[in-house]
Amino acid sequence: MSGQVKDSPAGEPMTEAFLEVSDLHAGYGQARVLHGIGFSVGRGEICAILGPNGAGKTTTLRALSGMVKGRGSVTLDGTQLLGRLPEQTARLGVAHVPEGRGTFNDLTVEENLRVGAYLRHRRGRRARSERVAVAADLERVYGYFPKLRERSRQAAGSLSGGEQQMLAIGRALMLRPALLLLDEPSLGLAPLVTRELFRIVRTVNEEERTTVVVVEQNAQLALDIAHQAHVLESGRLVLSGPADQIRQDGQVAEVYLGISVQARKGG
Amino acid sequence: MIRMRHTTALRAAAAGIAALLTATACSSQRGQDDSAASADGACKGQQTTGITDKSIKLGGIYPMSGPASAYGTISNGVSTYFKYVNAEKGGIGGRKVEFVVRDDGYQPPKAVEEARRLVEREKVFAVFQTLGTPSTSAVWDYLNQQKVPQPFVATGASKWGTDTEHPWTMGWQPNYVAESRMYADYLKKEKPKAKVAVLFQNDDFGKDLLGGFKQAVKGSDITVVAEESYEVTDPSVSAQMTSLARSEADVLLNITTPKFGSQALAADAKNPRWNPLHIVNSVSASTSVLKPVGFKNVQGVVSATYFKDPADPQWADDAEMKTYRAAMKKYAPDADPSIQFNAYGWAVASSLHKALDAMECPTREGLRDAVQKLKDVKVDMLLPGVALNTGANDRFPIETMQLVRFQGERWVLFGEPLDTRQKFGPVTG
Amino acid sequence: MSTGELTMHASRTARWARPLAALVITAALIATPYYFAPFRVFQLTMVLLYAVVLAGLNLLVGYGGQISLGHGAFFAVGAYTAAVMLDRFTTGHLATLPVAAAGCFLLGLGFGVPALRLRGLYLALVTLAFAVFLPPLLKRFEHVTGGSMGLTVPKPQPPSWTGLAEDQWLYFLTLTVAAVTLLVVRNLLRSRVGRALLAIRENESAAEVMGVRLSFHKALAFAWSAMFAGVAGCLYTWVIGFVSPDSFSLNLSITLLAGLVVGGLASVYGPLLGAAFVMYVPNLAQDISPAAPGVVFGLLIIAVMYLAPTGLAGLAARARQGVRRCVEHLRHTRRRPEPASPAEQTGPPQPEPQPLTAPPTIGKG
Amino acid sequence: MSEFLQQVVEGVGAGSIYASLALALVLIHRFTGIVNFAQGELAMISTYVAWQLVASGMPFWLALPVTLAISFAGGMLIERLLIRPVEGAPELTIVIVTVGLFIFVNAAAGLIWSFTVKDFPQPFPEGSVALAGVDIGWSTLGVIGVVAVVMGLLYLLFQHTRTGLVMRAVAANPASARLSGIRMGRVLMLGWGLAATVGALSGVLVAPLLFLEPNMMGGALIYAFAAATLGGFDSPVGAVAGGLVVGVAETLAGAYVGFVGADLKIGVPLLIILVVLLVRPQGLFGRAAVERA
Repeated sequence: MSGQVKDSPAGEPMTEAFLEVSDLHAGYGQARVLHGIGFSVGRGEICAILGPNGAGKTTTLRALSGMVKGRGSVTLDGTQLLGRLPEQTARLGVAHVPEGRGTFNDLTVEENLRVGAYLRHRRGRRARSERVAVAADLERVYGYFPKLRERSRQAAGSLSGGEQQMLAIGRALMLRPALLLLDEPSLGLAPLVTRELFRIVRTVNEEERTTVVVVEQNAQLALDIAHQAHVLESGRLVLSGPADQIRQDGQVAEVYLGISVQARKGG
Repeated sequence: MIRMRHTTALRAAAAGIAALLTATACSSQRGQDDSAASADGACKGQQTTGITDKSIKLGGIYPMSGPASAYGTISNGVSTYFKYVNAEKGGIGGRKVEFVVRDDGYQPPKAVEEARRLVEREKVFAVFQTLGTPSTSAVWDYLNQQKVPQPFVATGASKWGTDTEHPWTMGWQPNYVAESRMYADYLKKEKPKAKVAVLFQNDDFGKDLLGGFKQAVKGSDITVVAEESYEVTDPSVSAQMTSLARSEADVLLNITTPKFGSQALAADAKNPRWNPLHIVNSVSASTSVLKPVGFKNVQGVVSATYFKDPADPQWADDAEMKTYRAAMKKYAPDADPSIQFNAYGWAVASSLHKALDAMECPTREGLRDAVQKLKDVKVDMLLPGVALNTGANDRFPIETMQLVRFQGERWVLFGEPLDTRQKFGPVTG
Repeated sequence: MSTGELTMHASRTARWARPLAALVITAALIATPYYFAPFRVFQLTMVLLYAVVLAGLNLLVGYGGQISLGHGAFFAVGAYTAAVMLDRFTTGHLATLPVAAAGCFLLGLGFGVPALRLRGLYLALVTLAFAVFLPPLLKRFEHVTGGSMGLTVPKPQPPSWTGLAEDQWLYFLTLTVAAVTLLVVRNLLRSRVGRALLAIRENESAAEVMGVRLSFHKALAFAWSAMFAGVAGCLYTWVIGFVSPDSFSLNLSITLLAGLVVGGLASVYGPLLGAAFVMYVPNLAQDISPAAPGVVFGLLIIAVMYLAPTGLAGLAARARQGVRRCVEHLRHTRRRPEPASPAEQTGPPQPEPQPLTAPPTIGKG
Repeated sequence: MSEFLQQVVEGVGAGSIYASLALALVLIHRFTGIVNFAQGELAMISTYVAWQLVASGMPFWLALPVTLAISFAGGMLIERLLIRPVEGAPELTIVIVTVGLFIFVNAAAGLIWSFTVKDFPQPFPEGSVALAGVDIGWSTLGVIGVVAVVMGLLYLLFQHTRTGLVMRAVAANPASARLSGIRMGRVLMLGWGLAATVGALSGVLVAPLLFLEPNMMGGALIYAFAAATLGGFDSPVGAVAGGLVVGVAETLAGAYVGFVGADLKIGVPLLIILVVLLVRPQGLFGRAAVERA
């Protein structure tokens, strides 16, 4: 497996390709960041995108959610995502938790979560049932993140970094997303908090069969929860495969992911 | 990148060459020399730029844009007068008038540019009206150097009359000092022990009028007990009015421009504890300033005037006013004839008509001399009893005004027209 | 000679192109006052004068990313410094320039200190406050400033040996100052100050980490910027010969900022284009609508921003890029295609994606 | 003492005028991050619309809601037609578009309605009430009352409606709002519409005090800038508080501090702003959030 870039189903059992990315190019203005990457994610899988700083990980997520324009093809359950704005991809069930949390700091915790459920507002006959469903989801999110319930009336800006990240994920979950995009959830958080976060992401994934694409610098953590992983370098995929395999390939880990084998053993 | 820079440089060079060629092609543009057209005969050697037997070209600079655009409509009154004269009187002395209006946005540098344009490119006979003290101050050196007449500037600063180094420039409207003398004279008779509170606009106009008033009441028992200024950029003068009310003065001298005039009149009316005799200066004495305040709130307000207010019903049957209204309707259908500035424009244009008629030589020098030798020239838009007078030692054409008091729905003239020069002596710088 | 050929030969002719261009431009600038009517010369003088203040403003706004709505006030301080010196102390004209420059530099430094704590909008509004406050202040000190009547001062007269008329002499004086200004600005930008400014604009915290003495350079940028406004103000007094408080209202500051943005921020030509816009477009507006030039002028500002969101200079650059692409295209079709130059690679994405070579395998590194 | 109180009342009256316009400024800044230089002129033109309606025979209390509706639509239209096309451009570009709009609207109003002061109907009774030796004009009370009501309505809108929640979300974090499926365009249009409506109300309220002519709001706008800056430019409560502080401070300083006088009184609020900003760079009520460059 080592060294094989995944263009085609590479043998491992994949239920079905839910998210299909092929030949994706993207960039900012004149600067091109992604030079044609392709991968696919099965329904209900967690996919980690790893790589050094500036490799194009964040750009990949932004292209998926429409925050930057991309060329090529990105389909979600057969629907083309490229050429749509963020507010449109959200309607298709894509929930993107951007880098640096992306909470609404002036709003209370509960208001943040309600904004997350913005698209589920209904008029007429279905209004009532949907309201009930949203209320249930609120409970569900509080269930995952009990700390948020404690602070439901506080302004999001007053939360700690870890709580804000929880809130950002919780807000994304309120959309009942088909695809959850997480950008560097560990950024600036204490290791313990990060571990807790990733555990919850895994739980959500298992309980709700939400497909997750997570971008991480901390490769080790991401590989712990991911089913599949892809390594990006300078806008190109250099490595793809099941998370376990990538993690076990010591050389790969060292060269591309900065995971010191010693450290891993020690930790 | 490097290549691009060279390209730019080369292209700029090409553009430079093109500019040079263009410049050479029309090198006569520079010529100041060919402007010195001159007359023969008795008027030999005098400038005839902009004037022929059949035509005369005049240029005016007004704020058509910017903060003082309210005054821009004066040009409508002037243009209408000239159109009327051209169409119905065969022009001025057989010469059709061409009147070029330029906008300076009330900015002195723009006024300089436009004055140069009028003189050098339009080759006007005279710059008939620059508006406002700053713009006029900025251009008068240039116009006097070029020996271009600048008659009847639209500002009442006294410096146009007191100055001796600018023979080509001449004021028209009563200077602010003369107006303040009217009020001083009135108070000396009516309230010899008056305590006066003054609200004034903090610019040349307000300062001139206030200074003139203080000068004129010197030696009498009239005292200025409070003065408050405002900037034209202030939203409102109500705080100043509250301060003035504290003085408990028995006279309020309201030296403002229209909007602030309305505000001050309204503030006075609203205050039940303070009821001074309210004197409003002529700039704000239009009926259109008083009407928004409510006529019942401005009864007994005193002012002084020198030309007929078109919004005032007492002139409805006046022959000149009828002519004016008909001409405005015909030649400036979009302009509102009841705005006093239009009538002002009409009055000053007909004054220029008289001056042009009085020229001994149809030359710039002729006009310069004519406006300095006006003797009892009657202008129909001016009040009866007001006439233009200038002479060797008198460079203020209008110094006679008459008091008016607001009664019912109109201004009522009272007293006799007062020649402030006779009463107080010449205004000095 | 078509533009296309010009471009293609450019690299070959490069060695002598720049000096030649400089020579021709200098010649054209020097020849101008001999060919054009005095009133045209006056207009050009005013364009150069506004270009000086806009170049200073560009330093602050364009390169430093700080907004000032108070440059009309610095301009006024420069103008009044010159006017008061000429009127009260009858110094020569030349003496007024360094005093106005130094005075405004110090004043700008004084403003730069509070500016250290303020960013964007708040700095803009504090400078706006200065612009609003200055005219009444000038009126207050009547014995020095002439109050609301203003001051009329003599203009510099051409020495008789030059044989020049007054307008030509003023033009050359302004041209000299403007040329020096543009050179100084260019050198400033190339110096540590310029690099620091760029760093500040791009990312303050990163600049701080990089060891740029942020506060110092910010204050300094403000001072330089104010100085050029003061220099332009001094020229204004020379050229117009009259100053009055209400000529330097808030509108002037807003016009200057608008002129710079319309001309193009952080661009070498931006101030010149902006100055030309401020000078000539109101004339265009009143030719179109004599009764209400403001209607047209307002629409023209909106239209320029609509067509050229990064200013006229940006529009020129875009046009140049368009021409270049067109030329490249011609070159490609005429000759054999050549490998893409780096310049092309940074260009906008081509409509069709280029076929990618197979992704490199892991063994590559 | 009563004289002093009278001046305070005068200041509060002026302050409520500034506050009402500052409120409109803040509404736009919150959602778009720009300062709308044309805010005062838009309020002025709305006032002319009201004047025109009343002049053509409509009763004032009917003309008012019609004017507000027209202003709301007009504000949305301006966002869509003038601001949206330059949306991606640098913020200064958008600010300069509003400067162009300022010049255009001012000149257009002069062209259509001339510069003569218009006779605007007074919605509140004339005269004043005397309270502890202080005269308070009904019109001043009316302005204060309406500003208070507008504040209340805005509070209800923002805190207790879904639309308000969405608008606050956009103001707090536009990128995340879009990722939650919120259409920015609509919210921005709504923001401009609201600001235009509040501005129109401000214009109609102050027209009887300032007198309606095309330059009516020019001076008030500068004070409104001061008020909004003092309040932090993002906070409606701050805008109103800032307006009152500015109004009272300038009035008292102009009246009682000898060397300040009426001519330099505008310096007083400016000085307060400078001091406040040096202590709290984000204004009294502003968020300490990082400013977009």
